[in-house]
Amino acid sequence: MRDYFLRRLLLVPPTLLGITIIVFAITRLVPGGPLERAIMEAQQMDAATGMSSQAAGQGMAISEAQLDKLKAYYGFDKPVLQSYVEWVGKVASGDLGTSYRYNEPVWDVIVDRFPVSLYYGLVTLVLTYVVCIPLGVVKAIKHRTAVDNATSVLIFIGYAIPGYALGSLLLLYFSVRLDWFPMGGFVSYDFADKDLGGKALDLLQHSILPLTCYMVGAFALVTMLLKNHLMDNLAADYMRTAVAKGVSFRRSVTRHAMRNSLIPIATTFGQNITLLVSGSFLIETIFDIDGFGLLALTAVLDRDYPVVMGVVLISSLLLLVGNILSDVLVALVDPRIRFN
Amino acid sequence: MHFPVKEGILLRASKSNRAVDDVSLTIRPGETLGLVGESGCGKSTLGRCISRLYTPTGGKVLFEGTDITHLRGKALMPHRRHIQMIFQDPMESLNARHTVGEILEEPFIIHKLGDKAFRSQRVRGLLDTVGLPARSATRYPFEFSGGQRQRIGIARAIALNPRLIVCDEPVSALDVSIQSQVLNLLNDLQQEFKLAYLFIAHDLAVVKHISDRVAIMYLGKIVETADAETIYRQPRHPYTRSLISAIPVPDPHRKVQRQVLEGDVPSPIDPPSGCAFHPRCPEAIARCKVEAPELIAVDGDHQSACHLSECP
Amino acid sequence: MPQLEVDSLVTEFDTDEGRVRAVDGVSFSVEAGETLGIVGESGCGKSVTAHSIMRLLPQPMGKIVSGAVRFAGRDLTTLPIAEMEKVRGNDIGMVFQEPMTALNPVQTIGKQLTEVMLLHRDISADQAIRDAVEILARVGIPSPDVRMGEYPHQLSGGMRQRVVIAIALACEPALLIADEPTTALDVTIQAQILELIRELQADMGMAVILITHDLGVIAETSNNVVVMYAGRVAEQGSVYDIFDRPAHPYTQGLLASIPRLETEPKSRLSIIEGMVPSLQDLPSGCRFQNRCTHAIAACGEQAPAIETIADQHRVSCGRWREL
Amino acid sequence: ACGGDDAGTTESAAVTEALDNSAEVQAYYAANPDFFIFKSIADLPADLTWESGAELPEMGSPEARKGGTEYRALQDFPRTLRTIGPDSNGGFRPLLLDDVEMRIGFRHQDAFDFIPGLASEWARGEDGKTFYIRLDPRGRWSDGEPVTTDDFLFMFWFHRSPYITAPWYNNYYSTMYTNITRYDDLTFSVTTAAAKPDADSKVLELTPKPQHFYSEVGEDFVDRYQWRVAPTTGAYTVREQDIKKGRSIALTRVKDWWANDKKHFRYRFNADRIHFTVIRDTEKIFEAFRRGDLDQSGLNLAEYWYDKLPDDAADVQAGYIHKSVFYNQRPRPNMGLWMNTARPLLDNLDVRLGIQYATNFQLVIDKFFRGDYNRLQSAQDGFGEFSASGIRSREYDVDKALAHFARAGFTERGADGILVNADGQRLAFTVSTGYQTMKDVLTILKEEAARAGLEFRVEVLDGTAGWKKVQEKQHDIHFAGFGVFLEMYPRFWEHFHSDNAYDDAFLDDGSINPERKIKTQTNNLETFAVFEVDALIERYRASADTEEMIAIANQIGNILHDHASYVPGFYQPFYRVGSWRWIRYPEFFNHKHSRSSGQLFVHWVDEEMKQETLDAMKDGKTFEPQIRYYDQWKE
Amino acid sequence: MFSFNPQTLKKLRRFRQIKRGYYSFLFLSVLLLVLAFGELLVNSRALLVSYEGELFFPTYTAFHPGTDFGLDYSYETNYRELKAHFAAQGGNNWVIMPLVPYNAYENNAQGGMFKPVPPSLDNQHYLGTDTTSRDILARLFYGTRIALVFALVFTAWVYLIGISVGCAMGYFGGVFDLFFQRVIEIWSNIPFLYMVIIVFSVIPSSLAIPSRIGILLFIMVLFSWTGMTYNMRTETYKEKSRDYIAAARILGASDTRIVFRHILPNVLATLVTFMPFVVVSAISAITALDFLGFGLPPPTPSLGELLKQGTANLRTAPWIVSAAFTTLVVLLTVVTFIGEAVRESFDPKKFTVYR
Ligand SMILES: Nc1ncnc2c1ncn2[C@@H]1O[C@H](COP(=O)(O)OP(=O)(O)OP(=O)(O)O)[C@@H](O)[C@H]1O
Ligand SMILES: Nc1ncnc2c1ncn2[C@@H]1O[C@H](COP(=O)(O)OP(=O)(O)OP(=O)(O)O)[C@@H](O)[C@H]1O
Ligand SMILES: [Mg+2]
Ligand SMILES: [Mg+2]
Repeated sequence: MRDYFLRRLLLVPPTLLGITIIVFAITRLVPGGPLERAIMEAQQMDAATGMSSQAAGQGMAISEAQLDKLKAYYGFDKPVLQSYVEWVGKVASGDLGTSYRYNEPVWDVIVDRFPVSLYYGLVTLVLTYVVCIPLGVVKAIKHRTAVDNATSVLIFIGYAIPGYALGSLLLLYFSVRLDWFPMGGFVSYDFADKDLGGKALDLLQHSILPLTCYMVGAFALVTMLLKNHLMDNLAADYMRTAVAKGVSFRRSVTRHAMRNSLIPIATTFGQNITLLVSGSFLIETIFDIDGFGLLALTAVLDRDYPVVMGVVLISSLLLLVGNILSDVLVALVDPRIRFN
Repeated sequence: MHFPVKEGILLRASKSNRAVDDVSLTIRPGETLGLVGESGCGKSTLGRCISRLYTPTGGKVLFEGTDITHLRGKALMPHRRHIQMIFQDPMESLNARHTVGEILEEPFIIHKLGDKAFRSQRVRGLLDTVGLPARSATRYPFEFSGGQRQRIGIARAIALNPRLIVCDEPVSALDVSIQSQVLNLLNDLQQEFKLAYLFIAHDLAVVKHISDRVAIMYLGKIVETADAETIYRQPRHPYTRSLISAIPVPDPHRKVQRQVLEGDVPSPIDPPSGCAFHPRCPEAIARCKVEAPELIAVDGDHQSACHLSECP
Repeated sequence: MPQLEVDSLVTEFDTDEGRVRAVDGVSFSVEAGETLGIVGESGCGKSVTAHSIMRLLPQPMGKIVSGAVRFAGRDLTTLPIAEMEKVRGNDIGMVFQEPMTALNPVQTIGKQLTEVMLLHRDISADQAIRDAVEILARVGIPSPDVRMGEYPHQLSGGMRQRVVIAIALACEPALLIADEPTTALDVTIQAQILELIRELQADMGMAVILITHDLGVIAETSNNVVVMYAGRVAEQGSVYDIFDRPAHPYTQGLLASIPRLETEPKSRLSIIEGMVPSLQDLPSGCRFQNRCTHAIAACGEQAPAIETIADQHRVSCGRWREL
Repeated sequence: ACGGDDAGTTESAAVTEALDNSAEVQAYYAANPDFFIFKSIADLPADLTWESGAELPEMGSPEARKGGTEYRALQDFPRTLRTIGPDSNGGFRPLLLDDVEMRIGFRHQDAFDFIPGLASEWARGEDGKTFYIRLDPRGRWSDGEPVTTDDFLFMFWFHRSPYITAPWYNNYYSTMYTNITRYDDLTFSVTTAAAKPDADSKVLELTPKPQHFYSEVGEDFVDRYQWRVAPTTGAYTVREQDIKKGRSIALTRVKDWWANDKKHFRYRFNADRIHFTVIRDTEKIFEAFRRGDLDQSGLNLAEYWYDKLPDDAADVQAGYIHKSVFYNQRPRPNMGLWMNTARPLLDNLDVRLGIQYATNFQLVIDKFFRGDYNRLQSAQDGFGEFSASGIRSREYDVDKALAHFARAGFTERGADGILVNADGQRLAFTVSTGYQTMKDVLTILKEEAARAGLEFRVEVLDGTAGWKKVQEKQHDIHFAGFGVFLEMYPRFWEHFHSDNAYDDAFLDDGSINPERKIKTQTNNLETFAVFEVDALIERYRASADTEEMIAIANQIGNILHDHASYVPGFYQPFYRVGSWRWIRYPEFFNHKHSRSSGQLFVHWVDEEMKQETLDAMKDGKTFEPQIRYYDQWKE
Repeated sequence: MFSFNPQTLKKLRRFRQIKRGYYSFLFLSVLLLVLAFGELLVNSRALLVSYEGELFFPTYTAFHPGTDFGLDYSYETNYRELKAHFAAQGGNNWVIMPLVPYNAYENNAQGGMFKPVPPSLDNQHYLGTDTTSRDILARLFYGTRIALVFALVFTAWVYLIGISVGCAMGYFGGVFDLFFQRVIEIWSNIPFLYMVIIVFSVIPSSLAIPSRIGILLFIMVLFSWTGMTYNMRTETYKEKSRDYIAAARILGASDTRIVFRHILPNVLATLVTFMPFVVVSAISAITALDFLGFGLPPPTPSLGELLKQGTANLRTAPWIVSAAFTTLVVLLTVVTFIGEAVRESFDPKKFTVYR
């Protein structure tokens, strides 16, 4: 078992290398990098504002040598492989490079976004489990009753609704029409000036709609997972043994069936841990929440490749570690598991 | 046949599961060799080595004088026809998505025998042989009872007129009243087609009933072989004796004095030193712990692997 | 008074294909200290009978439709559930068919064993552990204190079955129901388990219902035998009645079809033709008629009543007198 | 010898790796004696006519009140607080530099003439390309250091330095100017490369760089100065504590700003603080404005002006929110379709003419922009006389388009109505753009073009990819506009000279070089190469004579029109804002050349009125609605 | 092949009993049928034109220039105007228009402006128009059609690749399996949407829209086939060790025969249960991409694009977001219900408790 986890851990670096090399290669092969962006910004009109700022020499062609200098600045002067190796070298020494867009170390940029995504991730995770586990139990015990059917319809509709689409509708009705909630953002602009209670209220007001969106989809998965497994376990032979011992039904469910049914939940727990920090960029876009997901999306759109690479590296790392963590968890709750 | 046990960070095969270890036996044409032993002792593995589902780690499988141990692909095809197998769980061994007709036709298709008409005629013939109605051909396996399914399995096994059939516990999954039907069928077929059987079972009574000779297996090794009668009358190996005594006799008047074996079968991954049976053996002596006994002839065809049986 | 008396028990299941009567009018009784063997082909309703006694039918499909199960004077079928919980595990212990799945895979042996003790006996947790170790030792588990902390998957099949037996016996019940306790096990292990049950029965003086389809096991262990066929009792009587003077064609066929060590090798075994009818479409009249070599037209008309041949020996065959 | 030496040393002491480039700078001056010329005040030509622009009218209103905080939004947090080098060209830079920092002089936004900024007066030398400047002695950096000639000398070193990683600047400051001559601390002259009519703007619009602050400029300039706020000569600066990365930033009025009482400046830069919150999404900015979180919001797009904040919106009717339209006149961004004439079919004049007639920009203007916008007539609109050739862009006309296409061999319509020629070739072109927002425009054009049997395959790329595409000349037809700013005359060389289309486009005799190769990374998006035009452009570039230039510009304009490779699009002749009542504009505010309402900082925040308005909103009290049209500059 | 298999029939029966899924399935089937012949229902081309005694059926034919009907233009006839024109003429000529007389592309300016107009029966924009005055119903209709076709083709490809690779991994095992496990782990960790967005910009625009959609499809498949392999691999692995495979092998069946005749049919049955969920994820993904502006090339009608428009015009044109959202959710819900019912009928959960 220890060997198994060691092996899994040893496999993380090569996998990460594989992922990053592919992403790196794609970022290099695709047209329109940061260099082009810089040139464009100097020359093309900005359609949104209808203006461009005034820069000396704008519109003049620049020489090859000068272009090379820019290339060097953006690190595009070397062959893909060489720059990849350099990148890996830097990463190995803990340096993710500097964001083109924020002109800050990528690490700082990413760390800045963590609290936001972490907040949503944690709250979603906790709420999901708090709601889904009891719901799953009720559904399993009341299989094929009105309660079960009604909640099934609801959670499957929830599953079917893309979070961001729901987000836009919620915004329409609750923010625009009814003005109950703010239009988005993590907190108000004047958050810093509020007292603690005000801050909490403000945060709550801002989070209700996004949280709803985060959760609609998650509900179905966890609830149905629990329900199905609980049903399997309720029908299992050992439940009959328990009842034959004189254990009451309620006790047999809570003491015997539940623990077995939580195993598959533990299996998915690792992935949820990744969700903790990665967030959904679509929901973050809709609600203008400056989290990890939005960071990643804007980095892609901005061709901020150091950040893209950083995000990919960190989220893959989290995912891989999350998966291993899942395995550990499963091994903890399920004594039968002996990975080999 | 050794199955490697992979362990450690790099998954090196550090140990091996000696599922079948240094076994030699012969099956003569038209004879039934019964193979008995406890669960996990390697009976199926041995059967599968013979039918070339597994390639043995060492040793040879000679079929009619040809070494088929390492034949592959085309070279193996002619022999495939002659060695067939019947499995324990008839449902498992039939493809649930094929009709019985398709299942029985498959051997002919694979070996490119005959045209469509010939094949469907043969299918009907086979069904008839195993005592199933012809209309079964269009049905699916799960529409049959256990005994009938086993007949389908048997029909498939005899389709190509094999000379040896490995029967891996063909009746264990069947009810008593059905079991006898299948046993009778197997016996009839043997007469009719001059088949040789390797008959694997853990029910000694059944084995004795159907076999000419019996081999007793314990932890990957043959511990005793003899013809069926002898082995019951004069078991030489203590394991055989306890096996025989453990069989419940359906006769309330005969309250046997049972010799109950202690403990479980050890794992074939680390078998006990010396004679593998010594930890459970009621008669074990010091030598058994250190030295593994050879399978030696004790009386003509009767062979036993026990230090105590060497000098009776 | 018999320890347990089952009277015209009828149990039904709701299935996708409709209602199925799995047990149809089964009656028998067991005396304290005695062993009752129930034999029959797979699916004939042996387990359902056992589960009905314990009211362990899967809900909501299974239901006891009529009949009574009298245990120590009380009818278990109508007992309030809270009362029933006190009977289960305490007065009646049960050993299940599949040792591999009967134990909770994520609880230690010790926990599962002490649970039943703590439920029914007014003892401390420590005491329960001590008692549990003791009973594990008694069912023949080596180093029981170590095993207490282990999980079911760490045990071999035989060991697990012993644990299940230990659980069933933990409160020294008056009745032990053992549902094919050895079917899944090897011959040598099977012998061990049967021996164990026999010893414990002798020690504790309890009544035992032993369900099996192995006539050998019945012959060796039982005082009385019930032969079931397709949900009904075909024949019942003392073990000698059944083996020496089988009256029902099914019992006769069964006894004749098993290969014995004495039978001539490779001889033809007598067989029961055909197969057990499915519960969904039972023939009217005698349920065995389609396989019975002695069946006559009358067999198809009316289900034979159970008749007493002698003393304990009863049979449900319209023609037993002629045969 | 530099004014800021002391400050420089103290500053650098604070940084771990102190750097002092003064030696390097001095060496550079010494190594380029032709450029950096040191003379004494006695050498100043005596017969100069000094101008001061003081007679030009005041900007802003005497009613303006100083004080208050204005709330604005930024779409993107500035990537750097440098005003030069990579990523410095963002939306925040005007607030640090272009609109705030003082230059030597400024173009008056109504008259085209200059008003003094850092200078008190200036004079044009008789060569027409040298300008003599006397600095205003009051001029101070925000850290209290005086502004001196040395800051200008340093400015040239700085902009020509490779450290700043800004090739355009390197280029510009190396080629546009031939020398700077120091006469004394407050007097110097700068000479431009050519005596062009607008040479004055080349010199007067220069801004100095504080040497005492940039004394650490070196290899690591980009990183070292990333988040340092340079001292400014302007009214606003950014305080360290107001930088909340990614979230907000604020401008604060410089205490005792040296130009507080200077004419043209005294009524401007009124708010004490301007607070910027980062709101990424345009929609959200508008919503924040509607809630009162932001004081103003641009309403340039028709849907905002008419639908999202219509005149009959409650807040407008109650007079809480004012709507204003300001018309202006200035060079127009040349939004339009640029056809790549190097592409098959597009090299055919008739095809191009057909496309001209098949492109219904008027419909877009009328129906999509609700008639607010104007049609561009050429790629060089808004340059006054330079754009006065009288050419008109071609109106949508299916018949004319069909006629031209027919002449190009496209006579049959296929099953889907698109024309095909005898070879079965479809009349289809990709129309790409890097503007996501212009997708609708292109789809309308596509539908309209289909009537004339022309297929536009719309390709909306993201900005960078779109730009890359045209820079590599991979496009058929690209929809884009080049950034323009207030300057005197249009440029032709970048877009229309064959140097930017091909390597060696023509042989010496003017015939096409058969081996020419398309040149990438230039702004000649049409791959336009006409031998005669090359000559005209060269003359235009060399000319010092305004009249001659006008003549040539119009001549080129006509040729371009006939060449028909650019379909002029539309321009917005105004800017529109919605503002809360407490944001006040001067009564007659509107300046001809201004490009946004905030550019000149003439508005002010009336805190009292804000309180009054907020109270009124609570009480349901209303005011006179205000929808103002400042249309004195409407064309 | 297994349509006659009684087991399958049983599953189908069970499926029919799950009302929610069954009705969703019927609904989707009808929808697909309607969508397939959508041109007859939602189209700017007339169903039938009678002109000078001659009948025209323009729906599926090549376009009719205005001149065909005596109008003075050579481009596609505007049949709505033609109808009004004929009515005004009062002759024997007439036009029958489809239910929704608009196509998904035309900008039908209302009140002279390209702007969103609320739903109205009068102008037959039953769901209103979008920001460029295109009929929302038409765009939703064809957007749904494209999304569904896209999703189905996507699913087919994902299955094809996932099944081939997964099956090969499970069947051959060993080094092959190990290698592909690595590849898949790496590949599946590559952030799908980001990569699609990045790679998206490579699609050459000179291609016709269908080819561009094809390439988009290719990219999406490229980054999402891995999901299928896990199941396939374990299923194959499980199936491979079953006795019926051993039986086939003893008969001398070749690997190909075993895989195609035995393993695949058995494994596919279980894989069918994932199909609707793959469809759901495909529709979600393509809509999300459209929403971000990286999906189907404009002006292809698409749900995501409408949703984006809708969110940008929450205040002024709430009907856009409402219509797009409702359509999307109904579509996805229906497929989800089907998926759940399929899963349930293939693997019915026994509900048993012991009390
Ligand atoms: N494919 C395999 N890989 C690894 N080990 C195997 C494999 N097949 C069998 N074994 C091991 O080989 C040993 C012998 O197994 P085998 O199936 O031959 O026993 P058996 O005598 O047929 O038992 P049973 O009576 O339960 O069928 C067991 O320990 C088993 O775990
Ligand atoms: N939960 C259930 N739902 C429906 N039918 C059931 C259920 N449990 C048992 N049955 C039916 O009841 C009949 C009797 O089953 P039972 O388990 O008692 O047989 P058995 O005699 O114990 O057989 P075996 O020897 O195989 O254990 C069978 O035909 C079975 O189909
Ligand atoms: Mg076996
Ligand atoms: Mg049973």
